[in-house]
Amino acid sequence: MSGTYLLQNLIDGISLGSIYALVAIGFSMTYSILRLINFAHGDILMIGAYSGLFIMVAWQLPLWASLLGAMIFAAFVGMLVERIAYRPLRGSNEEATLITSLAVSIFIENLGIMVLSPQPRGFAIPKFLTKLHTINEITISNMTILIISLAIILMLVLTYFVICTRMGVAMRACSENINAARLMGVNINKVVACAFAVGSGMAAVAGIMLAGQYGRIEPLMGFVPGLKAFIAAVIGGIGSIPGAALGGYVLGLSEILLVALLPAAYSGYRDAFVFIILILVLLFKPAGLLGTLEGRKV
Amino acid sequence: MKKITAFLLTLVMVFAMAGCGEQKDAAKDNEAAAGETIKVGAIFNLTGAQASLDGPSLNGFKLAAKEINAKGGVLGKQIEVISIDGKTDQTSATNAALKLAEEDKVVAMAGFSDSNYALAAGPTAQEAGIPFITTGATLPSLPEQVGDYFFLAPFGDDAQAYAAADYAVEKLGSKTAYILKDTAMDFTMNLAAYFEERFKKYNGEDAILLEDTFKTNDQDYSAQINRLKAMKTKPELLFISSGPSDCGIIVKQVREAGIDIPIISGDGFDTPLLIELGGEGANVDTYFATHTCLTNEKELVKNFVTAYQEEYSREPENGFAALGYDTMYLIADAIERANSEDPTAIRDAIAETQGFEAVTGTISYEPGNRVPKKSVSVLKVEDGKFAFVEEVTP
Amino acid sequence: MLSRRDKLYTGIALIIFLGLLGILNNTLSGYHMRLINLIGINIILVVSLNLTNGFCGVFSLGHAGFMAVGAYVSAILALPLTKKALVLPELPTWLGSIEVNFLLSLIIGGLVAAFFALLIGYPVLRLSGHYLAVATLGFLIIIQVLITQLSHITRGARGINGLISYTNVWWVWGTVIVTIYAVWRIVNSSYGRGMLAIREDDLAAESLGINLTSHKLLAFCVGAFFAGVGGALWGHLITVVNPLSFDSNRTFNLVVMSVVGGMGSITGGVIGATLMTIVPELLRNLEVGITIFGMSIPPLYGLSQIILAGALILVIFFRPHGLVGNWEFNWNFLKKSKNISKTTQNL
Amino acid sequence: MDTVKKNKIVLSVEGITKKFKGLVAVDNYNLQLPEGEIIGLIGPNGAGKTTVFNMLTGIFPPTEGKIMLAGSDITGFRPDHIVQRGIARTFQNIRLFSNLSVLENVVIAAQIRKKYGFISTLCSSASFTKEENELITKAEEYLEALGIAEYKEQKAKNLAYGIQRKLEIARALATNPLVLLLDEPAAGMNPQESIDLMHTIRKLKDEFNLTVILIEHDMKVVMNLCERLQVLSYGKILAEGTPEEIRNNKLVIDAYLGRSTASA
Repeated sequence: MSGTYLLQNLIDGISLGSIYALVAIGFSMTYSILRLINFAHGDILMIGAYSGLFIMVAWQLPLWASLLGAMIFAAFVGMLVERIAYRPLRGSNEEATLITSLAVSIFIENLGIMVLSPQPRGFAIPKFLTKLHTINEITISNMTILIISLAIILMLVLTYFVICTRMGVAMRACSENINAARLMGVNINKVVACAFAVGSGMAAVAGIMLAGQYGRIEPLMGFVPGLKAFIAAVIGGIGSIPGAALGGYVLGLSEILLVALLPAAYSGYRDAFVFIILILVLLFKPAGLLGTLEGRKV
Repeated sequence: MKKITAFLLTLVMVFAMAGCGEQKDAAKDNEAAAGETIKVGAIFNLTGAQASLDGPSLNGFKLAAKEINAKGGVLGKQIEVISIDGKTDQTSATNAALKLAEEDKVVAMAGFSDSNYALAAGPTAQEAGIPFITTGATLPSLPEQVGDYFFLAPFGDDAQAYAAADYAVEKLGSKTAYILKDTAMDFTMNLAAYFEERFKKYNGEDAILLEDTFKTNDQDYSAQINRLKAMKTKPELLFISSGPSDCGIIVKQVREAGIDIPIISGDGFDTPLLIELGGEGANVDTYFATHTCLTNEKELVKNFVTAYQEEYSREPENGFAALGYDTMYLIADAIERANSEDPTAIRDAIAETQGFEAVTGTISYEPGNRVPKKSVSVLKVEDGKFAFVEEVTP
Repeated sequence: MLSRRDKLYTGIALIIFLGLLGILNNTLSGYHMRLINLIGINIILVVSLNLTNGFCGVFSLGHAGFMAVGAYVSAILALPLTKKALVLPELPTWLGSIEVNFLLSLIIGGLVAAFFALLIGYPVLRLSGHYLAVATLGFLIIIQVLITQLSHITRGARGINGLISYTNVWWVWGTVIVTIYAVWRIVNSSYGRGMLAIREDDLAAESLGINLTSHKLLAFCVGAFFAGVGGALWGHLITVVNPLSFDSNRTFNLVVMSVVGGMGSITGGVIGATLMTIVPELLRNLEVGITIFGMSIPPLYGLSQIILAGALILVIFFRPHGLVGNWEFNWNFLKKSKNISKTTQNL
Repeated sequence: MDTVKKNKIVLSVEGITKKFKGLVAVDNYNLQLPEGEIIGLIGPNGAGKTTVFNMLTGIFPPTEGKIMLAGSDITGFRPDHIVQRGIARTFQNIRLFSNLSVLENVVIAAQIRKKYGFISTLCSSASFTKEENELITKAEEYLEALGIAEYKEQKAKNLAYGIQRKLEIARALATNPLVLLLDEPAAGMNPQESIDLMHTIRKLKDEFNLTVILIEHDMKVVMNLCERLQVLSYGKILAEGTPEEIRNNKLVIDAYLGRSTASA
């Protein structure tokens, strides 16, 4: 096994991991505040990808504008979903919110099939992004570079937002203890709406990156990344934003590296190995890599 | 608590009554209407993961029914297509087949592009004694597994895989091959196995240098491609056994990694997505064996494409649309020849079909074989379009 | 414990119910009987899921995985030898040369599923909440991968078809009665109370001498056993099993049924399974095109799922703990006096 | 003191220490507890009293030290094993099974000694029915003993605070313990309720032949009930002795008692 082979796979794994990380972060944000497993998060990603395509094709706008537009639209949809489906259940039991999010997911997916047709569509990205660079037999496209760097930039922006802005502080307060935050005068509705907006916006970016990388979108495209985001968030320590990012990279890298390092006959076992790793991580760190175990309070 | 019980009981009763009432009325209607139309059942997965294949099939199927009705129908009666969504779920598929057989009293059924669902619904039709023609499932052993009421409209996987192997060896001169196959699909596994068998027959046991796998919708194939790039002896041919949803992405990623070896595959590649997603990559030496070439100059094909465009304001999405279209005509032809609405008579008529000219080739069932002997078209991608290369009968 | 009177009522109700089934079996169409059988299978699956998820509070998403194990084991065992040689030629000889009767294959299927539950449960059940949910979902995916890959035993993605349709109304509803009885016995015993205590407060439960691991494992394994049996019945109803038959959607479906009915109650499981089997089938009737005043509306496929999702959200809004919550069916409504029976009965 | 000496030691704790990530919560705690004694554990908030209970009941295994119950070493045992050996407890913040009935709460504790197996559960065998009935009778006895039998059909979460406290004690008693640990049983009670509780505990001690460790802030309760007191401060034992000795201990007054006696 040559060094270049390994390096190539590392780059590919980081690229895939960046997308998972973006989805997982949004997933984890809403979880940390509401303890809500939002299965509809992946479908927001789908909506983001479709709106991005629409902006590029119908209005002939460049990629950056479509990214921005998709973020705004997805943020709006995210807030709408929260307002309609999740807010009335605030403070309710976990199972109820879980089922509601499943229902929202079924709703969006089938609405997508009805309105957008189940046919996959091509998602063409500007030519300069498909350009390949080859260094030492390692190929890397501009798209991959864009994905990796955009993920890093968004994470830095998010970190700034969470640490330095009033809303960010309020968000952290809510995730520590939502009732205490409420008593301290934090407007919970605003914070939750904001978390949904930010999370959905990031999912939209991930959606466009995913569509751009693989060139295809379809109404059910959100299901798998949504599930992966859930897993990534859990690996990292559900509710922890840096954890979600880390979990995304771990998941992306292990998916690629497992196939790369195992003999070809075992490629089909990839998902099984990924989950075995996941279960092992949880057994040794029951609260995920960066999660804090909510100790048994006596 | 009493209130809840009462509420629930009422709810259950209302539902039960609604259900019974509705179905009884429907049953009555059926009997009254039995003389007026000939009912044909269509079970396609219109939602869920299979929707992109089955949707166009149903469109083609309905289009054909419309055309037949416009020309006066069969046996002087109009054809009524009763379509039920299989929801990409085996339970729903069998429920639908039972409903069509028992509630709607259809004389024949058609549907599905994947053998998993055909295998679930087929036995139900078999038991009810109603002929079932699968529009798109290509597993050659299906009729044998289900029974004598089950037919394939397309050729079997063996035919297309052999055609691909023949073409690769004879025309492309390939001596060694690499196989990438989707392990999550019955179809891709079979296709790869038949290709391997034929290719080894020509070039010896060691002709397949590497076999790698993926799963439907993996989306990222870089690990497999990196392994392919790292191979010491480069293969002369890539056989990629994938379904329509993955083929474009795979071709794109393979070509982007700088691999220019010829790619060949089966009808899974017969989708505009191959060109749309494969982009420039698909233009490089990409071949596949399939049912028909929609850019073919044949009268039948041209008429179908125009009619489809008129009806649905878009090009046929893929070859499955043509297969759906052909299946309806095949059923209508059988009813006409049977001169009866009796499912068994129709079954016998289907089995006797000889030289039936269809968009996807000429359909004949040899005695005892319910997989048609059909010609296979080999296509190539050229300037962003499918170009006809040759037609073979393996 | 049931009082004499309650036993009498239950017995009478059972006889009436079985008689009714017999009559329906002879009068209803195959399609309607199919629905009745599916309701029964879903009741088996959901009631057993409620034991784990609802009574013990171990929120598992692996139920479809146990279904898969049971369905495959029973399918391979009960397949007639002649067919086995044809369909599964690569089976190890000892497996390829036995054919067991259906009942035995159901039981073995359930037991193997329970054994898998033991294997996965022992390490995983120390997790809690969403971590456990993901780990059990992982188990489901691992099972799916194994079934896909071990093609010499399972035929991989091709699945095993041509199963004999053994499953009929008596097998299904017989198993329903056994399942409900077993779960009801467990719930009303020290084991069940231990599970309830763990659900309410695991630390307090442990401090009162309840062995968390063994109770959780018991709930998990019994749940898996019936999931395996339910899966085997399902397989022999549809007559074909493949890896895609048991995906995460199926697990989610079962969880939805369980939550809609009420997780912490057998009654809830029965109601949830019944409603969520019938309603989607009824909604199908909406998916036909209609012609009004010459305007034809094409059939909108996916509409039934959308309506169902909307209805689901409404149910959860108004009854977050499901339609019946933790309430159990009992015969008290037949009693005139208001005082509640002496002991703590749940049924 | 003489009466105490006569009885044999039921619980012996030797130098248990608990560290959380370097922080020492309890440092070298010792206790020799003779049968039938009520000992009080007092100290300011955060002194480590509840941590001592958690170590004794196995919720946190001690970092160092040894716990002997009735002559056998139970250090590091799991909570459920320790209860079976005979240490039961109540919690500072009540931890009832709130959606279950009062009777069920106590039956769950009483079933620690049940013998029937899984098969007889499924068959509803005679031994099963007999034992279940015994369990219920036993649980009802404990409810009677605490005078809360009238609530047995109610859900635990619907009870008044004081009754919830009593239910928790009944539940702990139902495990038939040698040693009972009570964590602030009088917290949140009014003076009259506290006095009632005092009488109840004394009565239970005699009736069930109990040995009790009591954490309590209410000095009236502690001084009246306990034969001996331990004062904990910053995880260490500051003083130990009879209530009289503690009341006059300079160190204790400075660290802790001064304020509360003054205010009491």
